[in-house]
Amino acid sequence: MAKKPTRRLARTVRAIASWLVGLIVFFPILWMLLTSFKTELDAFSMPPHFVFAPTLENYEQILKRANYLHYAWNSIVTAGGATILGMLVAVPAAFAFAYHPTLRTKNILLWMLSTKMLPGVGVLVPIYLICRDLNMLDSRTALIVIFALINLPIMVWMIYTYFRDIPIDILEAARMDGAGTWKTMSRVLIPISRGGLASTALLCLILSWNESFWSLNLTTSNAAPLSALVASFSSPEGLFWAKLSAVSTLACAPILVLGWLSQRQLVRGLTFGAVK
Amino acid sequence: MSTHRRKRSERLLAQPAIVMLLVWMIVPLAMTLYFSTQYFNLLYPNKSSFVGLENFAYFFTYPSFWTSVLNTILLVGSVLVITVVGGVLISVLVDDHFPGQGIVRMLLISPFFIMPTVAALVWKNLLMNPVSGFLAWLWRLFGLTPVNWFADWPLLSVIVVVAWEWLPFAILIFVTALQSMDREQKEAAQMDGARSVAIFRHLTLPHLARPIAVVVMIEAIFLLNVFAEIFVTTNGGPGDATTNVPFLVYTQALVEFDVGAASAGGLVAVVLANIMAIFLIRLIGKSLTAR
Amino acid sequence: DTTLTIGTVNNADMVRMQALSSEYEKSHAGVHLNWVVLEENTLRQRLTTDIATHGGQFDVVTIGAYEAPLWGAQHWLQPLDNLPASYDVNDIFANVREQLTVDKHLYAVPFYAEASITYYRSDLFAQHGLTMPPSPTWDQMRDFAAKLHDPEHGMYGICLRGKAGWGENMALLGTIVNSYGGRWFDEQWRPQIDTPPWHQAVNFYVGLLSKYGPPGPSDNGFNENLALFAAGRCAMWVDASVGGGTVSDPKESRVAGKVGYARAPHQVTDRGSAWLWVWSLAIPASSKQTDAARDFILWATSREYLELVAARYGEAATPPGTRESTYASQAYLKAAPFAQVTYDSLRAVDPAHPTLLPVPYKGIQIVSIPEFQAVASLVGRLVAGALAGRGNVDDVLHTSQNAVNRTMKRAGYYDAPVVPKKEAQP
Amino acid sequence: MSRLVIRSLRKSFDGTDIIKGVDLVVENREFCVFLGPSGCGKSTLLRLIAGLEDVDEGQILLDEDDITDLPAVRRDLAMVFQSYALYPHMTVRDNMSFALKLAKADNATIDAKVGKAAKILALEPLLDRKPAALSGGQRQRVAIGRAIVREPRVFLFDEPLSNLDAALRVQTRLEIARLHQELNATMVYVTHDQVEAMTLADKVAVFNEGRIEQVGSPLDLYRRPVNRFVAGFLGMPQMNFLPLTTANGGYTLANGAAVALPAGLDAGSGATLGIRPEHLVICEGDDARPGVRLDGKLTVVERLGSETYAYVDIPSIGTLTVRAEGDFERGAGRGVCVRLDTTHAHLFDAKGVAIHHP
Amino acid sequence: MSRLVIRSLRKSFDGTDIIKGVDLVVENREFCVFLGPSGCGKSTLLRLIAGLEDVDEGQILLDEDDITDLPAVRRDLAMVFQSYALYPHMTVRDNMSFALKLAKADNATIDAKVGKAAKILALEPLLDRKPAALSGGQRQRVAIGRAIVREPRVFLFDEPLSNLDAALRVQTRLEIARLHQELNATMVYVTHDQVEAMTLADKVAVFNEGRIEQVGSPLDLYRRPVNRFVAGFLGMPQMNFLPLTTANGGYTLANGAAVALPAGLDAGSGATLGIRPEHLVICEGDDARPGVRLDGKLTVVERLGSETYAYVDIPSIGTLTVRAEGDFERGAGRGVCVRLDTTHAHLFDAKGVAIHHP
Ligand SMILES: Nc1ncnc2c1ncn2[C@@H]1O[C@H](COP(=O)(O)OP(=O)(O)OP(=O)(O)O)[C@@H](O)[C@H]1O
Ligand SMILES: Nc1ncnc2c1ncn2[C@@H]1O[C@H](COP(=O)(O)OP(=O)(O)OP(=O)(O)O)[C@@H](O)[C@H]1O
Ligand SMILES: [Mg+2]
Ligand SMILES: [Mg+2]
Repeated sequence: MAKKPTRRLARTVRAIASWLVGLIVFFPILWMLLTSFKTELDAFSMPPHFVFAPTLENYEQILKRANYLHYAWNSIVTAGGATILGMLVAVPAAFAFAYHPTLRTKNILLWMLSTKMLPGVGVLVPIYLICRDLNMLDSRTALIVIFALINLPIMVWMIYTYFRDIPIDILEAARMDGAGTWKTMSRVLIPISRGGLASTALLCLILSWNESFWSLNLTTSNAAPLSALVASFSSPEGLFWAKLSAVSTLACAPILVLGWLSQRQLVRGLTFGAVK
Repeated sequence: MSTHRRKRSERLLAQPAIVMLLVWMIVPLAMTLYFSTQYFNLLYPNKSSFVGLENFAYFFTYPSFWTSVLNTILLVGSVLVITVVGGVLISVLVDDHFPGQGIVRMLLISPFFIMPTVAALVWKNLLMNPVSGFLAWLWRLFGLTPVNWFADWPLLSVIVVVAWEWLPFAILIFVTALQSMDREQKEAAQMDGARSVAIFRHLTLPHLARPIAVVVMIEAIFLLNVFAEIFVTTNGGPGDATTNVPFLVYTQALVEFDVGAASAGGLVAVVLANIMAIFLIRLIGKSLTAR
Repeated sequence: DTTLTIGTVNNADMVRMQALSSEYEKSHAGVHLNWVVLEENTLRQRLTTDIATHGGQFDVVTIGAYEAPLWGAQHWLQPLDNLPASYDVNDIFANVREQLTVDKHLYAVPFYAEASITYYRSDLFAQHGLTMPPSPTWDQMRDFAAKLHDPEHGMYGICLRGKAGWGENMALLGTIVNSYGGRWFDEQWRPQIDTPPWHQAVNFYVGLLSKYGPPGPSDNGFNENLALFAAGRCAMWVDASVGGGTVSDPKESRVAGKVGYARAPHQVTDRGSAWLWVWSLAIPASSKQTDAARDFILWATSREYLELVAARYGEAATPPGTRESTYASQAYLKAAPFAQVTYDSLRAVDPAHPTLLPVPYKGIQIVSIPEFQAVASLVGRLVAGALAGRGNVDDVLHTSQNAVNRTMKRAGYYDAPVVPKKEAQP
Repeated sequence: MSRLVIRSLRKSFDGTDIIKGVDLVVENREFCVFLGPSGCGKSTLLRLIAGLEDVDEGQILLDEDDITDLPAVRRDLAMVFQSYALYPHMTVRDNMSFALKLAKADNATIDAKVGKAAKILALEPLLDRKPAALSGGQRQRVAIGRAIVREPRVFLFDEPLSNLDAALRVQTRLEIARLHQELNATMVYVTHDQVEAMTLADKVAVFNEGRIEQVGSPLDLYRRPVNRFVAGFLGMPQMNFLPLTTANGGYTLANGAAVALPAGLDAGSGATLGIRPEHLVICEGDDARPGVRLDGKLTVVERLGSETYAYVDIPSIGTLTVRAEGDFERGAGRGVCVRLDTTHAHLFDAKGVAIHHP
Repeated sequence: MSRLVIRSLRKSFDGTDIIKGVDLVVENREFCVFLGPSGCGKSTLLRLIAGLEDVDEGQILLDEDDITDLPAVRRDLAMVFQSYALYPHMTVRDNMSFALKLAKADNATIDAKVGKAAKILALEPLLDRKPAALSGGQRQRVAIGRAIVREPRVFLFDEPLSNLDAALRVQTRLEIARLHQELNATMVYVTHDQVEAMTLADKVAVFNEGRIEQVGSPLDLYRRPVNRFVAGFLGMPQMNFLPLTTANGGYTLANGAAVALPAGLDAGSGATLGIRPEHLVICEGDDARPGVRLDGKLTVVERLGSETYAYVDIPSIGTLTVRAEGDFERGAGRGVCVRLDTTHAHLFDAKGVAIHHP
């Protein structure tokens, strides 16, 4: 039985290595979390305090200074709205590309990706002028549309790859069963690929939630999401590490928790029991 | 005939997306094109005039222009290499079942959910600060002089931050892909006398070819436009050590308020990005659309 | 109901204003205040974009001594004439008012003003048997720094702004250059960067900071240095007088009570050796609620407001530098150990005559032309690069000279009949 | 009533003709099997009937109605796909009731129909499972159930058994036969397994490269194939083919043995003699019974218990397959002889057309 | 020399015993088939032999060397997987030469060996294709080729034909038999298709729920199954089982018909009579030949051309399968009788153990 102990040892080493890597990658977030419960002086002290009396003072100050719920609600509305709008447009498009490809399909897909390459700052002034003229400055609608648009290419593209993994037979079966285009999509295609659609939606949600350029430049207060809140704490005068950590934690926590909850969904590939 | 009609109507489903993106692309692009031929400084609204290609010339001869192109390539290239290589290795490492696998995966993908601004702020102020940062403490612990990250290794530091943000994305995609890997293929290779390294080299890597293409493609698009991280940490400096093309365009647009030059810069950035994209598509294109 | 959207910077005084504004809302039923609090650079971009495109998003904006005259001249701001007598506009320092006035119209009211001063650790000086003169020279500063520099124990001789930016390193460097007898432009708007005073000044600055400064000085702006000084890591620090509030507050500072204050250092001249900066409130012309906005900004800069702050946060927290009456108060002078130096420095500043040699512009550390942002940012970046060891100072100044020349040419300064901005003339 | 008529149907993909003019009538309640090798166009024809592909030329009539241009959704046919194509996210019950729900049937009707189908297919205990939790054979039955509940005018099956293991295949085959009897429906069934064709069909259409070679009842095709292709395709093991040469009025095999053929037959040169393995007999030593005697060597012997296949190498002729009842004591490598009784022989001319059946 | 010995092997997954103590010897150059229903642990045993799973208890010896704990990489066995497990990104040639390259063979040797294997398997024209461009049968051959080039000590096949269609299955079966003869190697072959077991094996081990029920030559197992399980598993169509009841010294079937059994047999109560379909005869009218006569109704008739399976419903006994040579004119629904000749009957006691063979 020479092999078994070595195998077990190898497995243990691997498990330890995995945990180590995971903790290292996660450490900055952990450190941010810890710092958010320190006083400003503790946060800046050297050597760092690993054991300290936790305080909620930073959170109190932030909540006093800014209406966190207002920003969070804006984040939810804009990121969520953009995700819904994006999915509404991207799913049919991906459907068309995946099941009725033409010779140009590949080029159109690549063109879509290329629209993402214009740096935002380069078109800030034009977009600002357009929004001004449409009376959409500081409106959630504008953010929803813009977030949806900047994420659309990636969404179409991801959903397209998911759809291509679904056997076309299943769609034909639906047709034989009397389902039209709409029913085929709503009753068969979308439920089947909901894992992939969920990852796509979550990706769009994350990217919209974290978007800071447009949300900062096109909003003032009514529509300002959490990323704008972070900007207002990013460098106040004086000591600010702990407050910054607290506000960062507040800004990232909702999406992080959502991400954790959906981790299984995200990691899961498409599984079928439909075909032999 | 019958299916033709259906096909045609179903193809129309792509139109909303195409039209929306077309508008989103054409309108600002047209305005950008127009502005790029104007002398248009936001602070002198009355002074605009047609200047032909002068804005382009101005942008190209900006002292930091070539550095910024080089920085863009370095940034995109090294982050891609780090995330792809690191992502592959880490996802292979955590692929086998071990106690707490789910938690470790959660830890690994967490940075992806952090706003770029926050990520940059945390790294700059809490970790890489040469006086009070965690890394400085770590360095002292080992009796070393703390590294002054953003001053001495500015581009590297930005790369570390950006790579930290995108590594989870790569891990996420690769972990998912590894799950669909055929176990019997691995066993067949074992029977053929392949040890772990050979299996990794001959089976795992080829299996990951398409996911790698996906990661490279999506990341490249975002990395070409990295801005917030630079803005927050180094502001493009010291000197122009971390100025990339988008940041240069930003300097023109929002520091100098020279909309004309910024528009020209934006167009240049698009062209550069497309050149890189074509290069990438050449490199990985086949596995992108193959079924 | 009226809702006023106020764009402001996220420093301590402004944050206090935000907190106290509930008082205002209480006494002005139907007025709601919407705060957009941003970091300085972001705020400036945000405001400029909106105001220049007449976006109309803001009713009240927080702007500096640089924007006020420029934007006023463009008529982007509502002129603030006929101020009520109760406001006592003459109580405001004359040179501060002067900075906010174009063509005899006041375009913004000052919220607080700052000059640059020297902070030093009185305990360390005593320990080493040193004395800080009330108005030191830069050479003296270097000698002190050399003696006090002790990086082994986390003590750095001097902390100075190194972070690139026209409002960061270039503010300080502007005053050093002025002290060494340099200037940004000559009377024909030719850049004077590649001249001996600049070379001396910048070489001195880079040398001083590299030798006796904290690690990574090119990363440090006002905030970073404030944090370092408050954590007890700097023996000396030359920066804005507003830092005094934090430094002397035991809740936020480890060195409260151990700090001495002196005038900003000079060298060959003391002209322009200390800067003057004003954070002020103004009303964009695109605002649709100018009356309510005007009422608010007058409240926020009034004497009553200053008293309110003093009552609520203590005398030392009073927004400094705007009103003579503040410095007439013994309570304030006692509570704020830095007040006297601030007052002296502010009184001494003369933005109209900033340099040894004559110049066509107004402003100590700023040049009141729109191109200044671009020009100074660029030079600031290059100098910060030199400070981080990328390229030597002389090359950097040479490059800067050319780049500035290029920008000025593009903006049409050298086309006949010259003089693009008559309001920019002294 | 559902009688399916196909008139000179043609279909090509990207310029390649796949269906090259097919005429066929499937009577009401008939079980018609399309048999043919892989890639000959069976599925394509089925998909044309289903309306999943567009017809290039020709007509499809269902009870005299021209359905050539009707979309699939409105043809009222049911198809069982080769891959099952179950809806993975629905339970067995939902899979089966999907079509009825789309047709807006009321719940009572749906329950009744699904219940009945489930009973026929013994799916009742599985109704609330999802396809992933079913074995291959069970999935197969669900796919059939989905078709049954609709009571369509015609059932279309595309190689429904091709992926099942031997045991399940036999079982499901019987189930389908029983279904046909119970439902009394018109069925079209595609396969390339001739055992299925033989056991299930009322009528078999043998396809080859987009054309129908022969249509008829299974035994008819087995006994009287119109050409070599059909003869070779039906029967397992395959029919043995022995080339004939004409020699002074008579016929000889390649090894020179003379073959007596019925009088009045003129196959011309290049003819082939076909004989099924069960009509060859292994002999040994001096066996003097009638028929041509061919000497050779036993190369492989496959013993199935109930029967045995012997492969005998005959010099200059090749390997002949002999099927024998029961066990077979002789081992491989042994010299044996094969007796060929010409009364069971088929004869094909040089073009492969059958000119004589036994 | 490669003789494989398995000694009281046990294996459980998550507490469930899968292999419950297996003893088996596979002689050098023997072709041993593991036969058994799905899920009985055949693959698991094969994987234990291959070293892909850890043994819980027991030993595996190869030529007297204990290889129980040797990792798979070092056992020098070759395995052909049920799913083929070809490397999708490599060409056929690379698939086949992978093992040799890993073993650092020189190029000339590799080319020679791959060339030889490709020739045996008729893969030469396909060497530069990738697996995706191959048909099922071709992939199958590549998987075998990959095993052949290595010249391993033992070949392990895991249901290599289960994914092939009927025609290809027959063809590949022959190929494997030929290979065994040519290579003269020890082979272990897993299947649940008894036709494959019968035709290929020197030795068959019949598995059931993690145990070996019987080991022996195919015909031995067919003729003298030790129990009902083995009897039912071998033979297609399946053996018919008829329950017996004891009545005053003799035996009767469920419908009361008396059965004469060889003298001296005491099956006890609950015994079962087993008879293969080929030993039942359909009779009609007054057939007075010896044997028990059972009256019933023909329910299904499957005509394969060369033979016919008739399913006859006998009241209170159930359906009997009858296998008849050639065609069969009677149609379903007709009343017929079945003649049961007890000289061909097997007898099993209440526990299913065989107590008599014909
Ligand atoms: N959509 C299509 N586009 C192009 N060629 C096609 C298409 N569908 C089928 N073909 C071609 O038509 C020919 C006939 O295909 P079909 O699927 O009808 O064969 P089949 O008889 O069903 O074969 P199998 O028994 O293998 O299923 C094949 O050569 C196939 O490659
Ligand atoms: N890794 C495993 N973990 C848990 N259970 C397993 C594992 N491998 C096999 N089993 C279980 O062991 C039993 C035997 O599996 P095995 O694959 O050996 O069956 P088999 O005889 O090869 O069947 P088949 O003919 O369907 O391939 C099955 O019930 C299976 O669920
Ligand atoms: Mg087909
Ligand atoms: Mg198995």
